[in-house]
Amino acid sequence: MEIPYTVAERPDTGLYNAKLGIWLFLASEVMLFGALFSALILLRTGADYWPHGADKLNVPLATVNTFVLIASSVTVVMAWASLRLKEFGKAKMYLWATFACGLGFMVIKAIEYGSKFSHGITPATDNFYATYFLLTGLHGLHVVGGMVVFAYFLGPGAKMWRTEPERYTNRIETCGLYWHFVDLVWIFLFPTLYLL
Amino acid sequence: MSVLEKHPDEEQPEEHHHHESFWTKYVFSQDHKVIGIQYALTSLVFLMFGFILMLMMRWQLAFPGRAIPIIGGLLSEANAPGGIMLPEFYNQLGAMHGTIMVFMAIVPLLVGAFGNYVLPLQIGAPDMAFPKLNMASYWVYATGGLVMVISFFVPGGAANSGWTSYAPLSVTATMGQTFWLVGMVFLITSSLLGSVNFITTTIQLRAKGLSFMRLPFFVWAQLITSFLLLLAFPPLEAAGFMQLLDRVAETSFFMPEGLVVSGEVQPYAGGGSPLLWQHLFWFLAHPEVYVLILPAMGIVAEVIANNIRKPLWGYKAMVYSSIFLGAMSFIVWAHHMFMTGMGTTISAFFQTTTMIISVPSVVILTALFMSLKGGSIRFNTPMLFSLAFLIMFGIGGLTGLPLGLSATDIHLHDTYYVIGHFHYVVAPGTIFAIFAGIYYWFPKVTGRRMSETLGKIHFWPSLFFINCIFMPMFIQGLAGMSRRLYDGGDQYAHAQSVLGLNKMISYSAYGLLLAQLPFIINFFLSMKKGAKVGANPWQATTLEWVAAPSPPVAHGNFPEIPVVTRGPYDYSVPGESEDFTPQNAPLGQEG
Amino acid sequence: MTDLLARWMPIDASAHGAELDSMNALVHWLMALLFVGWGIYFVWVLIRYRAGRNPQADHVGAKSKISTWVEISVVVFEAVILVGFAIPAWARWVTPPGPDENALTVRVIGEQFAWNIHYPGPDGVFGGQKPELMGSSNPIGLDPDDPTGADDIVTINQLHLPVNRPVTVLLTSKDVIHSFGLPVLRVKQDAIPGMETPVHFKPVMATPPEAIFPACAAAKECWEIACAQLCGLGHYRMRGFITVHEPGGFEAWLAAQSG
Amino acid sequence: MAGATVEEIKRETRVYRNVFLALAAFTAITVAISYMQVSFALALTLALLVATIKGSLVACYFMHLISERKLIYTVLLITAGFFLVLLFLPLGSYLGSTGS
Ligand code: HEA
Ligand code: HEA
Ligand code: CUA
Ligand SMILES: [Cu+2]
Repeated sequence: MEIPYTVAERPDTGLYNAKLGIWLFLASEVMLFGALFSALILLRTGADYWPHGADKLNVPLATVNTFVLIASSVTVVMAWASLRLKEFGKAKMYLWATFACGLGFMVIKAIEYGSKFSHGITPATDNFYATYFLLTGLHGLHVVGGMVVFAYFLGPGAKMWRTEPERYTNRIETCGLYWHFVDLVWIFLFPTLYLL
Repeated sequence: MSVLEKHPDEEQPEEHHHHESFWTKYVFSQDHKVIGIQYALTSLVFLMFGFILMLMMRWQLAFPGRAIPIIGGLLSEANAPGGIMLPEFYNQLGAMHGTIMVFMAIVPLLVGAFGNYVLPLQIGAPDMAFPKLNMASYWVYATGGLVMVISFFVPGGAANSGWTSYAPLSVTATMGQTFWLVGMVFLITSSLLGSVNFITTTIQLRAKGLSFMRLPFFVWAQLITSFLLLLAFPPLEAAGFMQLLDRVAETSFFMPEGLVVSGEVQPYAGGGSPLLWQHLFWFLAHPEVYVLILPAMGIVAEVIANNIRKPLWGYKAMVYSSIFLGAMSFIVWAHHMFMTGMGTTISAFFQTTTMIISVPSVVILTALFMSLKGGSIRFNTPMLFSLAFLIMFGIGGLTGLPLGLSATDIHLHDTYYVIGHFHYVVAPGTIFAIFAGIYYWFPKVTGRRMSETLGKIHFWPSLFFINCIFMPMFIQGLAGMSRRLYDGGDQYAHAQSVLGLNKMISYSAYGLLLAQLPFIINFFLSMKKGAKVGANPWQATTLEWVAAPSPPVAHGNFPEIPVVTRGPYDYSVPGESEDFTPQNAPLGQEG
Repeated sequence: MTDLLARWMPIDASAHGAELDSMNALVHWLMALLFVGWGIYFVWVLIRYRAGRNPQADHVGAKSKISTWVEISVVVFEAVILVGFAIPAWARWVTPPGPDENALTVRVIGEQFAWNIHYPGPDGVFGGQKPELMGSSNPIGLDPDDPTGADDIVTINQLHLPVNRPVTVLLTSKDVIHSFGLPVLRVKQDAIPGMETPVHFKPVMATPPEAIFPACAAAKECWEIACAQLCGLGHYRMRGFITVHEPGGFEAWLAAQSG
Repeated sequence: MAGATVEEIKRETRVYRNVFLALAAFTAITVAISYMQVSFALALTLALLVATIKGSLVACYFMHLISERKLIYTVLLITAGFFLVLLFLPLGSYLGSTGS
């Protein structure tokens, strides 16, 4: 017996399984990052001194990274839109663009981290850097995770487009939701860490 | 119904053409039933393991400084030279008993085993919504468990800072703590995967006609539990990362400035807060205790409804109370932290929420009590365990009240009163519910019944001994005896008057171990030799009994997809010929 | 119930303890009432409605409103005890003694596995501390360059207090979290490193001679400080002693210490 | 959403492009604000305000929450509640502590 609603939507909820699943997963992610933000607020409030992010961190690089990430968000939705228009070639191009943006983001992040480490700055330096490295590091892991998934759907996973195009489209939609969430986290990380 | 009465062996449908290897069928299976059984066996082993750790501790508590008989010689010199337990080892056992029991035995049993096996059947689904994820969740759990077990063998042994792992003690502790953190990250991840699956399955794969208010209470309990796991676990995962960094990268999330441990100034930059860990830990761990109790209530509700032969009284009130309980459980956590120095406003807030959260428990319990009235009560083994659960949970819940008021908690906090309180809810409470569930669903899983005689020989001594273990703890707690004492309070003057109870408790714990023998024999014997049963040996109404054979069809569960026409507990409906009307009985036709 | 619980509880030598104990008894009354009430009902219902006696179940079941009344009374009781007793009691517990009450201030610094007690000496001022100076000869790291510290008195595991005079204990820890538990005085408070937490109480009963250290050890009747929070392998033996002096005795003890 | 016509999808893509431009503009604005010398409270308010606007744009359009099902809203609403609790209640308790 097949599992129902893997592709089609269940009439009374209006959702297919994976859509609900990914949103639930994102809900848990909200709580994960929420705890880190909560820790940041508590530590910062309790600290005698807390540096101004812009004095310590590289704002221009992070600004570039913000553009990179929002660009990658728009390319994913475009990929999804193309799939819905049955333009697989175009979709592939957009997915490659997304992957490239992710890569670009990580390269810039690596440069940022590298310059900190070369100045002897590590998470152990103080709690400002500890929260900075933890939050951006965990966020970076999420970016890498997303890239792995996109690589899969561009490579072996792309076969599904020929057999079950609708399901493939749904998969790109759910990955897209995850990717936007990663973007969204960055949108809040950027000002709280770098600008305040 | 006739399709269901056939012998299960003839029932395996031949429609599955592809041949399944041993590996895909039993090890890397994606069938929720197999995964459920995997979870059950693994976590039962952990339950036994957690129990054995405790039996060693109980020896030390009753006879401080005396060599542990029988297994003492097997312990390494670093832990127990000459079979005599060292304090370091005692602390490892304590921390790991708590961790194993909560995260590797009880939750996987309730959710991983019962939830996985029963929930899809009760909602008429062919499987979980995401079978691969389901398989992954088991294997991530198994990995986490393995990491925890390995931690006993690393230098310095397993984690020794309590299951609560309060910083800075945990941050400065031996390597076992790092394993604990890594293990916890696996266990949490597994729970997250599971909860996404459970919620999606319940919402998306309900059979036709199975509206929310027709769900068996067990399914409700699992659904709410899954939400708790989904939203409360991630903060502990985050906190785990932070503690891991504090340990391996010398960050100071939880470390204040100027710590001097054993005369040495610590290298931490400082600025961290030990209380931050406690907040994040209890933000998970309080909802976690309802994760331990809600599915247990779910099991008990199923068994009781079946054995009183009438609908549950106040089903809706129970459902709404559970939802309310789940929501409230997120804002009571700091009642574990009254003694950390709390101002009046904050303590008033958490005391009030704590008192409020006791009300839905009272409502659920009252509903179950009232259900008994007017019933035709059958006293089989699952029912005995369920009835005992009501009383035992009642005792455990009631003793939560003096702890929930910060002023009375001053004297009771961190004493054996707390140990008594929560063991009453988790041991004679939840474990009894688990036993009830095993006796109840065993025929569905194996197609055979467990022995009633052995079941009763299991029940009565267990009930007796478990009360002899935990009741005296209230007295010890009132005397002010602290928990986590390696010598069981031997040197404290204020504990002298209650010291004798330690021996009684320990003897009872060994009695409890003996009382499990009939269960273990029954469990394995009945798999091979138990009386064969048809689809519905308990004459129940819910879908797992009335729409699927025992055991259910290997892939897809049901010979034909059920369509639900009524609520879950239509027992003794006036005018029907049988005293139970299946949930999928066609409308207007006799069951 | 107060008497029943008191059979197991240690004696109470503090001003605020009686209130806590009677509140505890009150809560236990509610618990007992519910337990006995439901227990009687439970036994009755199981006998009355067993399958043998009642072969045909009633689809509708109980119709009485009693359960609602029970629930409402539980809520009312909890509300009363919360607003009437628990919250005010806590507010009093965290309120420092007034300036005219001549309170004694003592610092208590927990460490693995001992209680360091720090008295300010005749000048009434605590000397400064430095973590790097902490060692076995100077357990709390008193700064020798700080003149206010010269007359300070530091004891290990011996807390001496005067009777009938309010005390404020300023509590902290050098290393990990401990918990400062005084069963006979109904006091418990976590000692958290990096924080200084005040605890206020008033002993109203002097320690009887046979319960004074070291004589008490033989009689097993000591008034103790019991560490209540897991703090490492020596948690079980992190034990201190309290001596509440008769009027005048405390001052004599202080003088003997500085002399 | 499954039944959207080609026209509708094309229209959606134009919305995506506009949202992208808006996000870029808002990013520039936050960075610009951060270079102005304003009090911390004002800087915090502005930064969070802009971040919230950007976040809402991503959530509403890219994640098409604006036309999502009720069930998803319910899940997110529950999460949002607990998220706020998690964010601020620990801090409140910490500040309400008698120790210092
Ligand atoms: C399944 C687990 C579980 C459950 C359900 C509960 C339920 C409750 N718990 Fe418990 N608790 C724990 C597990 C649990 N707890 C654990 C593990 C700890 C210790 C952790 C540690 O420190 O290691 C703990 C500790 C703990 C503390 C901290 C104590 C301390 O450290 O000082 C507090 C304080 O408020 C508390 C309160 C409560 C309350 C008010 C409830 C309420 O929800 C209870 C409501 C129930 C009732 C009020 C019963 C109603 C019944 C009737 C009305 C019928 C009675 C009839 C008969 C008996 C016949 N618990
Ligand atoms: C769910 C949680 C859970 C459960 C079930 C238990 C069960 C038991 N616990 Fe435990 N306990 C904790 C959670 C739990 N505990 C926690 C969190 C702590 C605090 C730790 C800390 O300080 O950090 C604690 C601490 C704790 C202490 C205090 C130690 C101290 O403070 O120093 C004691 C003391 O006696 C104790 C005793 C027991 C006993 C006798 C049982 C018994 O009830 C056990 C009974 C077990 C069985 C009856 C299992 C039988 C097994 C089978 C039948 C398997 C059969 C197998 C097959 C068929 C394959 N526990
Ligand atoms: Cu100090 Cu326990
Ligand atoms: Cu709790």
